[in-house]
Amino acid sequence: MALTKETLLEMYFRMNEARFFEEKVAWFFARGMVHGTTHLSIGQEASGVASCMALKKCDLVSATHRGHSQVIGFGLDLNRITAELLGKETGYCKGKGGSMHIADIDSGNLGANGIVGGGYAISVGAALSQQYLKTGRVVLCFAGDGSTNEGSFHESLNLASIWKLPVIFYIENNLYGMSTSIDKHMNIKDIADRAKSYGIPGIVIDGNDAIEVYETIEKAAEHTRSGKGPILIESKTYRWSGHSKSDAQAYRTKEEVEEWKAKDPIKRLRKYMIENEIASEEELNKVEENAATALEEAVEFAINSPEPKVETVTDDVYA
Amino acid sequence: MALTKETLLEMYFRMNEARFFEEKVAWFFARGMVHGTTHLSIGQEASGVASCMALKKCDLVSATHRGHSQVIGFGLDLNRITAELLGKETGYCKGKGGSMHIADIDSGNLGANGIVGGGYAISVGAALSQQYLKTGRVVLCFAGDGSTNEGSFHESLNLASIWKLPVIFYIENNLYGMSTSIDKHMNIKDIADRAKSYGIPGIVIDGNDAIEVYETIEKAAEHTRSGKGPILIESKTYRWSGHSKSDAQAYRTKEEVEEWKAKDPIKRLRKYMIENEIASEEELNKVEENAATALEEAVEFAINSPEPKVETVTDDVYA
Amino acid sequence: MEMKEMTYKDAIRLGMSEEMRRDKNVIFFGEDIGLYGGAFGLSVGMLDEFGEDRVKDTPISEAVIAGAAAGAAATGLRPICEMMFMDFVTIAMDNLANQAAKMRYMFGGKAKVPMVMRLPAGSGTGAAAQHTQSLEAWLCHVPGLKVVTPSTPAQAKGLIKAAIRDDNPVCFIEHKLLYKEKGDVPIDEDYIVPLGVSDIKKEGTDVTIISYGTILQKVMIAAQDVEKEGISVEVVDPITLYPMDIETIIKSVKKTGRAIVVHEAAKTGGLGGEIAASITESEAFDYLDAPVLRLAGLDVPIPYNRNLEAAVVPGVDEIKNAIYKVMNR
Amino acid sequence: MEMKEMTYKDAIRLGMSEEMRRDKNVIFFGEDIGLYGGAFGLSVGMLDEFGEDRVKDTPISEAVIAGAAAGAAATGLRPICEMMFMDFVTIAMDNLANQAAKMRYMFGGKAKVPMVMRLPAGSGTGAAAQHTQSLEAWLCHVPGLKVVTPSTPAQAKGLIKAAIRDDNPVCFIEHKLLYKEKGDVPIDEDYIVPLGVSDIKKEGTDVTIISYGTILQKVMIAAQDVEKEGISVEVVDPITLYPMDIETIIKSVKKTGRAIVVHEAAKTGGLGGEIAASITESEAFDYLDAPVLRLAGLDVPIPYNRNLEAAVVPGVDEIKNAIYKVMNR
Ligand SMILES: Cc1ncc(C[n+]2csc(CCOP(=O)(O)OP(=O)(O)O)c2C)c(N)n1
Ligand SMILES: Cc1ncc(C[n+]2csc(CCOP(=O)(O)OP(=O)(O)O)c2C)c(N)n1
Ligand SMILES: [Mg+2]
Ligand SMILES: [Mg+2]
Repeated sequence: MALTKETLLEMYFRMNEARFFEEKVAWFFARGMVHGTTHLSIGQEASGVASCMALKKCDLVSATHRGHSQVIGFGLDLNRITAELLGKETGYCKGKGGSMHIADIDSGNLGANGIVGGGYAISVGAALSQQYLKTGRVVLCFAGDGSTNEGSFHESLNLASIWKLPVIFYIENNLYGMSTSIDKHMNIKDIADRAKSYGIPGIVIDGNDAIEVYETIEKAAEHTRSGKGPILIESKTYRWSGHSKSDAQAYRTKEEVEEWKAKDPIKRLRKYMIENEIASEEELNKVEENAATALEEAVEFAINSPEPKVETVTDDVYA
Repeated sequence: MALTKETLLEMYFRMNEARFFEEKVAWFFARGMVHGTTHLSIGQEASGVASCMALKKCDLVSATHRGHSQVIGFGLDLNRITAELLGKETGYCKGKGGSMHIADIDSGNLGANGIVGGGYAISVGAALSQQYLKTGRVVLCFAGDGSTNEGSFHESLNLASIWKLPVIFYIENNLYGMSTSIDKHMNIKDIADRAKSYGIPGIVIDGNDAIEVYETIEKAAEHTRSGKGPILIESKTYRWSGHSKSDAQAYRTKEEVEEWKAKDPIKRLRKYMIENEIASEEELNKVEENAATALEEAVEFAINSPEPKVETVTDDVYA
Repeated sequence: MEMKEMTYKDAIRLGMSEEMRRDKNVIFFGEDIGLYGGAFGLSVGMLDEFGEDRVKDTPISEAVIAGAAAGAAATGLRPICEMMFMDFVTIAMDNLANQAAKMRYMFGGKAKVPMVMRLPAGSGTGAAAQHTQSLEAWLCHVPGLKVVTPSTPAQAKGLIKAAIRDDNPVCFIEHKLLYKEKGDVPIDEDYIVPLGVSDIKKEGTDVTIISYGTILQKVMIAAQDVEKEGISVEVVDPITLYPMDIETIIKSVKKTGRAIVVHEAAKTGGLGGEIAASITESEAFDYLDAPVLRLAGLDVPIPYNRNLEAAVVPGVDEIKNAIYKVMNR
Repeated sequence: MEMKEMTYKDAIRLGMSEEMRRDKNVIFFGEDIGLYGGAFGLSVGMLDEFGEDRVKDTPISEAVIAGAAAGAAATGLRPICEMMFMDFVTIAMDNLANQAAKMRYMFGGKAKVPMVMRLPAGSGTGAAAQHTQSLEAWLCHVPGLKVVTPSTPAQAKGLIKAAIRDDNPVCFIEHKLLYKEKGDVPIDEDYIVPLGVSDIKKEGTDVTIISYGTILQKVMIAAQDVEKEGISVEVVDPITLYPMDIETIIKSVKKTGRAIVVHEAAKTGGLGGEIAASITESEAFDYLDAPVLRLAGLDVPIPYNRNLEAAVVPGVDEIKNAIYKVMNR
């Protein structure tokens, strides 16, 4: 299916939403207005958004600690995401989850995860449900390069392969697991090569190219939806910010960061649409404005939302 | 280094010791004379013995739950092995370990392990010691095919690779993890291919060929001893007995078992020595007799050894 | 109630099978549970009845077994998964404690994780330190999990059914030494042993013993023995270890004025402390004629040798001595 | 003793560094501990001083971190390894509890496993359910492990040194909220806080409070507050949680006749039960004027929202109320 203009504009919208959202998050943190920590995905918007958008409406997604672009890409409501970040009652988790646990199981969002690699096994289980219940849905499991050294990666890909489960393991390789560069945490060039250990396809893509991301995931979803089993995709990308709120970034050079900033996935998508005459500068400016407005509204919504009542602390431990 | 007659005869001796020992273990169990459970390696003697014998005197070994051939191959004292099996005070673990935990750290035997895949990380640590202390020693880490689906396999091989540790991961692929055949527990033909995930060499060998086992391990030890990092070896073999003391073996055919019995690694080594005029029938018969005698003595030693005093139950929890 | 005599093991299988017949969303997976029928032969025949889609052998991968159960449970199935030995839950603790147990709360009450993890526990089999542990105390310290353990075949059937029907992650601890114990089991398919209800196994007036699992049998023998000497023992089996029905226990102790907790798990950090402290800090304190005693496994890994292994766990005599001790005060 | 003021965090680094200078077989590894200096900046500078051979970044692989520490310890090194957050020990429990803790015993006393696992624990940082747990009770239920936790900078330095010198696997629990707390620390390189010795932090005559870690500060505030009202509180910090010096605690309770255990970890299955039960079953029972109380975290996963998070852990007022409660009887 060729990418429609509508889809592309929506993608552009969500990528901008994600960017604006995270810039705002950074702003909140810099002012000590938010409790806890956060992991920004600025620079990874194509990887997080375009991948989710390539799914069908009812497909499932499991996100990571660096999950804002992912959940915004999935289409969760920016108001409730922002409210959750601020720990408000109206947030997706009623303030109990925060940045690292934004989730909406009802719509198929299995949640961001504070455990590196925590989403692998959950995704395998969710894919088992889809297979068993014959829903025709697939699971997109986000993970980072560093997480592929966890035992859970290995166990999960192996089991998914044997059971031919409808799950896409989608690795956002942003070159670092926290401060540890990929050449220090593994002895191979492409993580996609690890697919061979499980007899499944492994694909490397440019994670900063929204079009390539979209088309690859679309095909992968087809593949796994048709019963051919899981697939491993490595999306090469880069995070512009530090690992989390406090990171001196001694492990990388300013030049490297600048180099990647030049590969801005949002600008790139914009350029693509203009060069291919899909949309005009004005149209795109308008989309950006809309995204900015959406963010403003979300912030307003969140700030004006009530704090959860302290008595709710003991609610919802058990069903 | 060519295999000397002396080495070959010693190998033949230990393989026979292992076989006789395990036949005796089966006999003990059939008569309810032993507590607990046991995992026999009958049919895997070349894999367990020849590999250990290819090591240098001070190298280290980590064994598995199916570890009798491995520890006998390593050169542990049959008397104390047998005593441990019977839970006696004179056993390697003073009766506290039993069949699944025979160990002798002083001589470099890091112990059999009741946890499938439990030896991987321990071996990585032991190899780190050798590297750091510049001992020039290497670690031979035994494991089974089924264990390579544990997360610990993945984490351990990756870490060993990055740190270039002197460790050989030696997988005894006997085609089954308990009742689960390898084609049901993984989606690839050769486990050795998993080496690619870690950028290390992976080699498949005929585990029933003592000569090939010996020569491969010798070369691998050289490789890893010289600082080139770990190596993964898959030794294809077969266990003749059931998984443990109680196993109806519904998961495999009698024919398959018979087929593999025809590939008896002990007979094969014998044939090799005779055909290559390394040893005569009489010499080899004599070696077998010696092994039988050693076993008889070990059983006698074990049976006549005292039970540990009940008061020792609280000893040795802490150093 | 119509009864049939069967073993603890068969009762668990029956309970699982009935629930699988009743609800097609109940599936079962673990290592060698299919054709092999499980390491203890518990699930023999289930593959035949339910087929490969519902009775699934896994590779040896405990972490993903637990995590996949959580993921499947959160998305519409009601999985039963098995750790071949409870000791291996050490490999699955992240998925169990950080994912399955916390998902609902972390997500503001929106997830439901109706999974059961079966955990064969305990010593006495000569399997040594890595195959004999009783780790229920760990699980009871994880808000979001429920922890239950049956001590009779009837309970086993009714409790596994209740666990499967529960909408939360339930750790179902089985006692290997009880697998072959026989008892009358209700054949009624609606027979359920509800979670969170302690069972007064034997009434008495002088001392309350709280115990569960294999060692409960020794407690019963000791109780009968001392009864002949005129000491009347009330025995309470909590069945659900978390969240525990402590009220029934407190009521009993208020009546008897004395309490002993007996379990097989290592004493330090074991549930004995939890139960003893709960009794002492309750209104039962004012009724106590003696301190609450704990009788539990030694603080050692479990040794292989038969005599050493037996020495780790309290025996009937030690239980009787504990009874004498609290009575003599 | 010559003293220098420094933070808890710096004191741990100093203790580690001194031991690494003293004994070249002490090495240190974990995730992002090198150039990054650890998630909390605790080990900043150690890579520079000791080099890549001794301060080693690992991949994100908690299981092998723990297992490699055990293997290295059994073969001549004295590794310190770090879980970035205590919550991640869930991934390492097999290697910690089944391997490191049991090796010596299983092997008949022949192995020695001198390793330290550092575990930053506790809530109050807004990091939500998977980054805030206090799991000391699990570790104290594993015979073969030792478990310690410092509550002041001085203790932190002396205790990490003792842990490194100990020939057993020692779990060293650090409290994230204490990292920036300052205090006087002996600069003497032989200053050691021995394992297995409780510290009487404050003498008193009316009630004994047993507490450790971050919450101990609240206990001290509460104790000082009620002192003004004429209630004299003795505060005991066990420091070593397992094997605990319970004698000092019992002696204190015999003197005061009242005891309260306060910790941050979830109440059910927490160490409070263990300590309370140990007191009650000791000879202190006869001296008790009130039941031993436990004050602990709520039985919930830790929520993200600041107010909710704060509500999980007992505050100064609750501690004071508990004191009033035991005094009014
Ligand atoms: C099990 C576990 N180990 C360690 C951490 C701490 N941690 C959080 S994010 C992170 C780096 C993850 O790297 P990667 O998977 O590449 O994802 P990225 O942060 O680059 O998106 C680490 C080590 C954690 N949260 N969970
Ligand atoms: C962590 C763990 N999971 C499961 C088991 C139970 N178990 C013991 S041996 C075994 C099969 C192991 O298969 P493999 O690694 O191929 O070794 P083999 O028995 O064939 O020698 C299993 C499942 C165990 N001991 N440890
Ligand atoms: Mg990364
Ligand atoms: Mg095998």
